[in-house]
Amino acid sequence: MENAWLIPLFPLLSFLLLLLIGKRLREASAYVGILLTLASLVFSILVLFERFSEPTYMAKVNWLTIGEVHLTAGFEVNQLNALMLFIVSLVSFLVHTYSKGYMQGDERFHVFYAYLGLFTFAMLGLVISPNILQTYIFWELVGVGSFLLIGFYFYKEEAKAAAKKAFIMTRIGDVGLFIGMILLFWQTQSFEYSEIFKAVEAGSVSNTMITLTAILIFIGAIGKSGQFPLHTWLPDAMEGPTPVSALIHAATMVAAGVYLVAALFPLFLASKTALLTVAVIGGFTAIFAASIGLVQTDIKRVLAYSTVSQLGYMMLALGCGGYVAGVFHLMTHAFFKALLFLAAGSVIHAVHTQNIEEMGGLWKKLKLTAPLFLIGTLAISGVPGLSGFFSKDEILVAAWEGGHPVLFLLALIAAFMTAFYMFRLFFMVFTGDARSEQRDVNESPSVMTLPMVLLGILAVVAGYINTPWFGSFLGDWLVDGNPILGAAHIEGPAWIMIAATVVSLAGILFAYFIYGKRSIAPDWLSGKGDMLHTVVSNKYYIDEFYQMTVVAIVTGFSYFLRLIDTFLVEGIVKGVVGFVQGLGRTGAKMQSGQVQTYGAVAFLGLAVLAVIYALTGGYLR
Amino acid sequence: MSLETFQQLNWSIMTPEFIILGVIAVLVLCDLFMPKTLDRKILGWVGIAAVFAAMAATAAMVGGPVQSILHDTFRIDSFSLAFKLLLLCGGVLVLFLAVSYEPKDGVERYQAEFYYLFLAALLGAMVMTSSGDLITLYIGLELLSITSYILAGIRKFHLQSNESAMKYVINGGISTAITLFGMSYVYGLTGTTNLLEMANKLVTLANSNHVYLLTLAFLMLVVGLAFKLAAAPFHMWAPDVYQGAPTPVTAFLSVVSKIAGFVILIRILLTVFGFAATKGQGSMPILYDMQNYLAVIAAATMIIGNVVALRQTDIKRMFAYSSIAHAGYLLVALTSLTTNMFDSIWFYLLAYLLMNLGAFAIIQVITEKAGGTAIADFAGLYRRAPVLAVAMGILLISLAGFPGTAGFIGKLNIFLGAFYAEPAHYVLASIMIATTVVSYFYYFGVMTQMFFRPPADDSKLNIPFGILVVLIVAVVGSILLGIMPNIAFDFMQNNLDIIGDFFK
Amino acid sequence: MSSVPASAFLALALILFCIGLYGALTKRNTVIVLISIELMLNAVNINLVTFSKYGVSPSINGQVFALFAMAVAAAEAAVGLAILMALYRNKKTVHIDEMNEMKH
Amino acid sequence: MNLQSILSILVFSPLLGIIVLAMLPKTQEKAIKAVGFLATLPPLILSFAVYAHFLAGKSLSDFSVSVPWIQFHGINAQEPIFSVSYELAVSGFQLVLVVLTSVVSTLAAIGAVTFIKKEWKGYFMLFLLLVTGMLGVFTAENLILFFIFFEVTLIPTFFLIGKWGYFEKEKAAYSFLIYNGLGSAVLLIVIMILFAKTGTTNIELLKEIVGDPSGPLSADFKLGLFIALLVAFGVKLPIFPLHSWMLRVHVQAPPSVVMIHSGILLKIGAYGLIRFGMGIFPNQFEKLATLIAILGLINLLYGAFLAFIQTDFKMVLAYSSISHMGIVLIGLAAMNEAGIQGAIFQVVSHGLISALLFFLVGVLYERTETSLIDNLGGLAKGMPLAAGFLLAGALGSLGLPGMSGFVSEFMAFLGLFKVQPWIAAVGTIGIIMTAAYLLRAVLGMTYGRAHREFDGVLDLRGVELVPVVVLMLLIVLIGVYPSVLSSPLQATLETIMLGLGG
Amino acid sequence: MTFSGEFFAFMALALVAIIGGVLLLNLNKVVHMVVALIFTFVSIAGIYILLSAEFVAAVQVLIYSGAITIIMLFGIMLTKPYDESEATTGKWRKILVFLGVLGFAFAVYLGIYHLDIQQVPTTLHEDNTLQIGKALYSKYIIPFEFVSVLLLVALIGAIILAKREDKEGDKE
Repeated sequence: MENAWLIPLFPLLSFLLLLLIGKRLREASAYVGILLTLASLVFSILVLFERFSEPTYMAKVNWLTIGEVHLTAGFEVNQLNALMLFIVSLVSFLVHTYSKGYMQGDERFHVFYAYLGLFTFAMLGLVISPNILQTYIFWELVGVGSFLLIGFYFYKEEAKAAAKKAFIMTRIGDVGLFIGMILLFWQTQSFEYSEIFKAVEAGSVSNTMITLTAILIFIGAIGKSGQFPLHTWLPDAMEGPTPVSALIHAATMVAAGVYLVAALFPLFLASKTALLTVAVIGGFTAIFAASIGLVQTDIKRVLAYSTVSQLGYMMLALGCGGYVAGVFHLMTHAFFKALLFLAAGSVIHAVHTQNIEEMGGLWKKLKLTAPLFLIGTLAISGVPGLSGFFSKDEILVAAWEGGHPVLFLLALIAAFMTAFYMFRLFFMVFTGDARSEQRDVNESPSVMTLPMVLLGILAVVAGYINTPWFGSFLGDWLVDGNPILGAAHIEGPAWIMIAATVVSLAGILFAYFIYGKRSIAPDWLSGKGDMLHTVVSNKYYIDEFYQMTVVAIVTGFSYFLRLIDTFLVEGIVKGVVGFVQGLGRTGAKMQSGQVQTYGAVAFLGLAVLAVIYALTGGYLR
Repeated sequence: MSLETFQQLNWSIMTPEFIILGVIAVLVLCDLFMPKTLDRKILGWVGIAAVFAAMAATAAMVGGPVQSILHDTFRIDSFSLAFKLLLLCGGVLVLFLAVSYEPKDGVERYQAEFYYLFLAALLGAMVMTSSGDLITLYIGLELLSITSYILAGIRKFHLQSNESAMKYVINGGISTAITLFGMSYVYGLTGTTNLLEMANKLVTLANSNHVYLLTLAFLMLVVGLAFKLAAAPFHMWAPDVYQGAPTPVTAFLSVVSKIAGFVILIRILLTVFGFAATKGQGSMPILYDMQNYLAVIAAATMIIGNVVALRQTDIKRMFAYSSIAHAGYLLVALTSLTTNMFDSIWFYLLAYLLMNLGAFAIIQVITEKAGGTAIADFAGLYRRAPVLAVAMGILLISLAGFPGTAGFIGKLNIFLGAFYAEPAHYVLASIMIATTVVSYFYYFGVMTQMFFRPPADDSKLNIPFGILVVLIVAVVGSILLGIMPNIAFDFMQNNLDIIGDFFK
Repeated sequence: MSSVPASAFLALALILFCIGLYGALTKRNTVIVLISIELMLNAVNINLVTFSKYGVSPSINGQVFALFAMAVAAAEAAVGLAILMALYRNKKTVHIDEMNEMKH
Repeated sequence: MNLQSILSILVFSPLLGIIVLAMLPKTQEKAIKAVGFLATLPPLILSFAVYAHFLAGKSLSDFSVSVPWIQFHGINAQEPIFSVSYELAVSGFQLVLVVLTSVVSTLAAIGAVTFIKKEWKGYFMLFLLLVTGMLGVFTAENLILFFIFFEVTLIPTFFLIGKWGYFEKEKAAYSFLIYNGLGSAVLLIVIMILFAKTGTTNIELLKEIVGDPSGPLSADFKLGLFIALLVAFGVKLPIFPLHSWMLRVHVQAPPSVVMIHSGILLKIGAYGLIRFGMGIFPNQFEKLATLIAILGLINLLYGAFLAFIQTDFKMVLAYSSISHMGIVLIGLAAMNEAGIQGAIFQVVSHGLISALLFFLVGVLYERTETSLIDNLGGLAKGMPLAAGFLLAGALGSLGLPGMSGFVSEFMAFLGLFKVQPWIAAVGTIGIIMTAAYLLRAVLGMTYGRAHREFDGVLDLRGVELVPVVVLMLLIVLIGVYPSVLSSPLQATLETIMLGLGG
Repeated sequence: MTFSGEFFAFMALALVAIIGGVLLLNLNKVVHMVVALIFTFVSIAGIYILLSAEFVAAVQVLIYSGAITIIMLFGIMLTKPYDESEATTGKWRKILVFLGVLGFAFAVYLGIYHLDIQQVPTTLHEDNTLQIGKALYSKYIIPFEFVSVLLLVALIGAIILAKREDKEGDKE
């Protein structure tokens, strides 16, 4: 565990190597990336297993001195961190492998791998940070990795816009984190998580301050995890290559928000208001995004909204005090959503389109991808037996037991919607007839399918490490030594599980009738002119709203300042210059060449001085 | 006065004046008897030699005791020595310019006159430095003025030169009358023409009526002498005269004549009005009472000079305004009336002498070549003659008062005095600094022409020997005094005690 | 003593000075301008001579000063006129307001 | 070699280059370029030597030199109190800036080889004079000497802008001259008043005299002087509304000059505020801290918002400089270690980043003859290296962790949040805006579709890579391991804090 | 103040002097102006006599009424003045100058009017010329000598400036 700090450095090395010599390596770049992430993965697994038996390990060195204050850098391996290390390095490794096939032939192949390396480095760094400052540092770097990868196809205007949007939207959230972090520092005199928790526990921080900082930090999480109202970047981020979507926008980075809240959970626990905020935002986002997901036609966008929705779920869990539930879902979601994205990538790879209305009947053509996609879909829909079922159940229980029946209801509806739109997706893509000409549709190479298989397995089995039936191994481990984080497993009424199952099956059936059997006309869901449909398919006009308010205000204000700059600032300068020049002009004009004028001026000067003296200082004194 | 007493007088203290006087006589005679065909330039070199000799004679007296003959009508003190040296320096450099002066329809026919008129003017200025008597001062002043009138008009076939001389003589006449009017009151209220006696009498002055009249006389003197300084309100002649006069004469007017103006102004103001009490013995002297008036004049001078210079397209006119501005700066030092005033005025005049004469040397070369005096004639000088352009650049920078040059140290010294004085002259000094910034515009305007603009013609310029000498002295001096000003400061400090002349 | 007070002489000088000044600053003919300047100098001489007799400690110095002033004034007048001659040859005018070759 | 003479050699060694250049004929292009570049090396080597000396744990005061120089005689009887010495010294803070200066100068000299197309001789002579001036500014130990070097930087810069700049170069040169002239005029007033009232310009002595409440200066008077100082350095920094000259300069001056200008000359303002404003007038600074914080805030936001709508990338960078200098002010206004250190970090960091960005803009302009964002686009295709570094530089500028910009921004805000949380909170809008305008501009140029074909546009190559890579490495070094910068600063900070505490 | 002969003499002389001056300002023909001024100069000489300065009075007549007036007349003759044309500029200047003159005169007159100087008997009228001579040749010898230089210079200057010669004159 002492060497856990090496884990992030492997991908960094990959990044640097590829940056320097990637151009010469060409396709071989992939091996550099794959091998180095494999190294990370191996170390992560070792660390994870070590952590099962050993206590939390932490090491730090002095990073920056500010007067009396010494800011440190270091790493910490606690349960959450070890788990995240494992998840991140695993998914990253798989995506690295997958990309070898997916990105084949791209002329900037090595750049892609370099960026992946940078991102993986940042993400791994993020999850082993022992203090919030370091977390913030990697938090931003992760954002950059994401930004670079979204904008990988830089020549596409959409990619450019999406990358920019992703960076700026998340940055808005980051500023919240930034302020929260600094305020917290001045309250607790430290950035260290442990010190912060100590101070919070000791009650040396006022309640208002805790609420304020927690909410500010949560704003950071909102930005990263695409929660309402900063969610709009995430669907747009699908402009990036699909493996990227799988890695960053499904499994790891977007989950960083959840991770952050989890990592600072004691802080949130100290403020009811903050927790409630988290829960409400999470719950709302879950259903909100799911509703948009119902009508999207782009395969990746559907998945993106599903991600947003699932992240909302996790937030809801945390907000309701379900620490274990949140983290558990974070893990399972990482697996099945990565699987879904990779499978979607495989589909796109095969048919060269992302519009599901142009797909169909691919079940027979993609013999491996299709079942894997189905596994993912089943998992996310919460069909019993698969991982998603268990984690979702945990969340529902947490919400119910946490005393938020409204949120519970929202979550249930969201679960229904999830099942519905996921199977809508599945049926539209894989069943029925091909809706457009599809030539040369081939199964992806094994370098792409193998990672998917592995993820498929995990998507099925990962749930079993924390079940009400076979024991809550994960929960026990996670809260071990930290009772403050809550119970390892929340006992809920049995009907919740049944309700969840019923709801998801209902969603699946409903989708089957509409898109699979087509016994119900989908008109009301795709009907033109239907106002509700229009609103939803335009994502509730949130983008437009931002465009009209925030962007317009900023631009308008800028133009207003430009007016000030040109007229006021420059105007004053011009005025002064003009005055001096005018004075010069007058002076030069007086210099008329008339010698008597010269004498007259001189004499008048004398006369004026004399009269002034006579009247003021002299005789009449 | 018997011959005996006549011989007993210590005439040796007048050696520098005698040298110049003698050489004037020699030159007049030589000019008469030399064949017409012979080049008169040799006479110019003789003149230069004479000034050097006078300089040596003056320098030999430095550090000596105060000596005076004939009721202070001639007086050698530190003040006179310090400024006489300046005048001689200026004089010799101007003569170097004069021997290199060869414009179209210039002064070929009157070359010899040209030289000895310069010497006569210089003599007038020298007399002014070493006199403690109103009459001698007046005669010196007039010797300088009248000679200058002639010099300004010596290019008699050149309309601008005629006009310049005419304007000069008319304004000069008015200024003389005003000055003299003031002097007459000063004389009347003291009954003597000896400045020191005047001071003795006025130190107990209490009659408010007398004070009133004396103060009016003070104003008349200041305004009248402002003519010589080219300071407001008597500054307007300067641009026209400078423009029309032959370039060496312009240089002479802007430097030597101005120094002389300061000499007489300081001499009269400090000796007479610095002691003339306003309300009986021990009360505030008139000079201090009138500080605000001086300040107004100084401020007006700086503002007018710098601001109007912005509009100029003629290099000589521009330098006229610049010289007005510099007079303003010097008046700031005079206004602040601190004990380092002499040092700062002297140093500034020295710096000004170097940088202005250097600049005029280059102006002379350019205007002779171009046949006109437009600033645009400087276009592309850097291409045509890089050395000249760089030298001009350095001199302009010094005039603008940038560090590393004598002009900066000079200004620094003036500021120091202005801020040190009680009460400190914040407004005046601020005006000075602000107008200095305004001056960057026109000084750098010339730079723009020299360095940024393409030349109108690519013909090379040849630099006559005299010009070269002036340039080397000016540039080296400007930089040396900018980097090691203590050369000059220590000279003043160790050898001369001007304050003692006035206040001991 | 005198039945005419010193201030009367001084006032006369002042009036003449002002007349001279006014003339010098307003007359168009350059010769008149030069003469006006002479008048101003004359006024000064009256002052000097008056003070020589009625000043604070009277002395001959004032008269001597006046003599010097006269000599100088004469020289100045001569030079002024000579310059006018030279100018006249080139410009053919004695009108002072036409001497505006150089301005602004 | 005598340690005391090292600083003098450091400062004046570029003059040697001038002399050599003066003797070279104009036609020897290669030799001129070589000499111009080589002459920047002695300061570079020496400054690193001094830094090494510091790292070795030895005192920086070993380098202090003080030689009597000018005595202004006669002003008062007790002689000679009005004297100015030739005093050079480095503290940690100064050392950092000297190193920055020598590094950027050397890189700018390399840049000049690329960017300057004519009259290298004159260019390099002026450039080396400028280098001397800048080094002198940061090592001068008394105000007069400081002022002298300060003004020495003005003249070469004027010519460098006016002769080698772009279309409106003369206008830019003039507005540079006049604004800075006015600024230095105000500075001179302050310096001379201090000199006249206290009899010294030595900074350390002045600290004592001014700090002494029974000293020769009244409290109001000191406040007035401090405000004047703020204005003087405000022009240089520049503080709104004294900034318009700087925009012109940044757009019109040749890139290698802008590297220096934006990289170092602007920093003189910050240096002056810290060293003199804070050093000599700590109490006055404290009194006006809120005002300064607000000024900083205005700068930060004003620059950011205006940068957001510029069409010329150079203008974006120019306004971004204004914005970043706002962070310096914010940091200073915090009046605590974090804030001040943040401000100093920002000074260095912005020096490096803006040098990098302006170098890259210069290259882009060279290749495409435009710097208008709308005319460019998709450059990453033709010149991936340039585009990549541009993006990296922009990321550094917007405060990406791992690069120097973040550390400074973080500390400045950290400091201000302690004392003025509301102002700081509003200031964070600037962080968002910075990202917005920089990405808008940079992505507009490098990403997306190419708006016109750039046939045969060359990427960064050969010698051009040197400044870019070196600057990038330094930016990352400071970002990753800020102690390289913070360790020399500790002593300075302690002194400043002592002044503030007292 | 008694109405002595001296008083009447003063009044008469002063009146003539001032009238001469006023005529100078108001006459149209240049020659007339100069002639008017001769009256002023002569009466000033009279004033000098009243002030016991016989020598100065004599010199006044010689130099001003004589020499200067004559050369001025020569000047007028040589330059052929045409005074019929009206000045093109200067209406405002005249008014301003007039006001300035008034103001200046007012300020100075305030001083003169109240001037009270204790009169002391003088011996200026006794051997006036001798006294002047003594002063000139002892105390004021230096300025006296410099005046001679001045006159010499003025002489030469006047000659070279006024000498009529052809531009290309001596090149042949």
